[in-house]
Amino acid sequence: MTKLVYFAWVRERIGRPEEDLDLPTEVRTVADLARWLATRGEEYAYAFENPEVVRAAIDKKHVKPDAAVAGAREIAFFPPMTGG
Amino acid sequence: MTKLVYFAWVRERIGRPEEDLDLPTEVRTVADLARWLATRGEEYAYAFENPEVVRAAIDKKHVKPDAAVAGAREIAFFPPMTGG
Amino acid sequence: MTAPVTPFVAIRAEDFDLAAEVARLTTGRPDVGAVVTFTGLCRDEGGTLSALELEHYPGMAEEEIRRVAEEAIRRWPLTGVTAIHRYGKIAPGGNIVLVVTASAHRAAAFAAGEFLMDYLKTRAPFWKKEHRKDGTSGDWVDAKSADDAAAERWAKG
Amino acid sequence: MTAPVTPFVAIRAEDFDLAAEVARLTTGRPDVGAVVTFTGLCRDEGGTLSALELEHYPGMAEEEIRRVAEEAIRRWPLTGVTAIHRYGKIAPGGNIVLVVTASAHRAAAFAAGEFLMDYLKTRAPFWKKEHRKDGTSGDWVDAKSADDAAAERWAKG
Repeated sequence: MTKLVYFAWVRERIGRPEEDLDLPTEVRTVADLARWLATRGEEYAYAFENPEVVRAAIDKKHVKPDAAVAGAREIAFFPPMTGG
Repeated sequence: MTKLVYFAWVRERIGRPEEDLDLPTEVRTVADLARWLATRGEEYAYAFENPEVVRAAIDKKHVKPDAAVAGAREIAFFPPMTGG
Repeated sequence: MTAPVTPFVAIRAEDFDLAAEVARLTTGRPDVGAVVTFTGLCRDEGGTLSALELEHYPGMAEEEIRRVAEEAIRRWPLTGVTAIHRYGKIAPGGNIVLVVTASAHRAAAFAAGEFLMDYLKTRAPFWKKEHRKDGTSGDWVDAKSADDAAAERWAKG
Repeated sequence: MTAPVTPFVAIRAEDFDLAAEVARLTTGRPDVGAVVTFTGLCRDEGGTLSALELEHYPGMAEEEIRRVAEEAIRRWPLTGVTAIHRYGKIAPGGNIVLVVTASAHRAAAFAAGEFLMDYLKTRAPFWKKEHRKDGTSGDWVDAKSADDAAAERWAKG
């Protein structure tokens, strides 16, 4: 099981802040994971309709779409940040 | 009569903060004035021993050595500034 | 000669006290010659905004800001760094973020302060949602490409 | 749309209150999104300095700083500018100078703050004399060519 967490409009579109999921073995990268999530229902498809704008973090560190998900405890998806 | 004011080590070397002087007619620029002052005694010669480092202001505005002294009410000489 | 500098980083709902945060970096430190502070405040957007709501990624927000602060300490000869970022609902005029940088000299304090803010804007996991005076619960604030460009200025060759 | 911005400039012996000066530019101004402050303090130079004595050219000091502040207002979209420079004897740890810049956005506030300090260093008629702990009444602080170079960065082509 891998913990997935969502923030801001990604969270609002998916409709939950977090969930634990078993990732299929063919999901190797963050980009694979986003594509797979988008097939899980309308709310996910909506969240990832422009996958290039969604950012990701693995275990609280920013990662690129080609980052491997193997060994990840917590994977986060969120929009571009607007703090500061 | 023109009011001359001195600051920092220019003031210390000359030994007074200000004085009123009649400037000779051949003193046309700030550089002329510095050269003329330097002939007025050892203390002035010391203050202007490196005339290129002494800065000047006319009526409280920075000026270059070639600025005309005609019409000046107050001419100031001082070292490079070290405020801030 | 000098003790290692540890950044003070806080992610919290409570407001900060500018004077107290400057004193934290200057009291008993006569080697400090320059202190730069940046305060980011909630604007009312021409009177249309009733509040900004700041969401953050707990844990990561602090870790990320700490990483950026430590990078600033590596790049510039700082004597101290503070970064405080608030979350929750903030009304117009309210404080959002504070960065304080202290150094012997002003150039390092200014550069590090600007660096911290540029990186914080693009890397710290915070998101702003607008609440409007007309009652509509507004949009999420869009990230600005200008902010990405500002952060990229600091990227090393 | 916006009222003209008048800089607040003071040349005085008394200390300043950082929080009060920031409040001067932010209270009742929900269009302000960014405030940068620069505080310059007296360093003790490794424990050798007992005080700095700041001499200034009365009248010209204020006029010159006001000119620089007005130039900053012309160059950047500022909502407020404050510059306070102290004179007289200042002990290590004491405040010497404060610059506060406020704007809707951070880039203007940072740039204007740095511009003001760079120009203040090279154009404001102040001179620092060192008083040393060993009783020797020290030297006048030398102007730094680095400060001239910093000010020249802002010169327009």
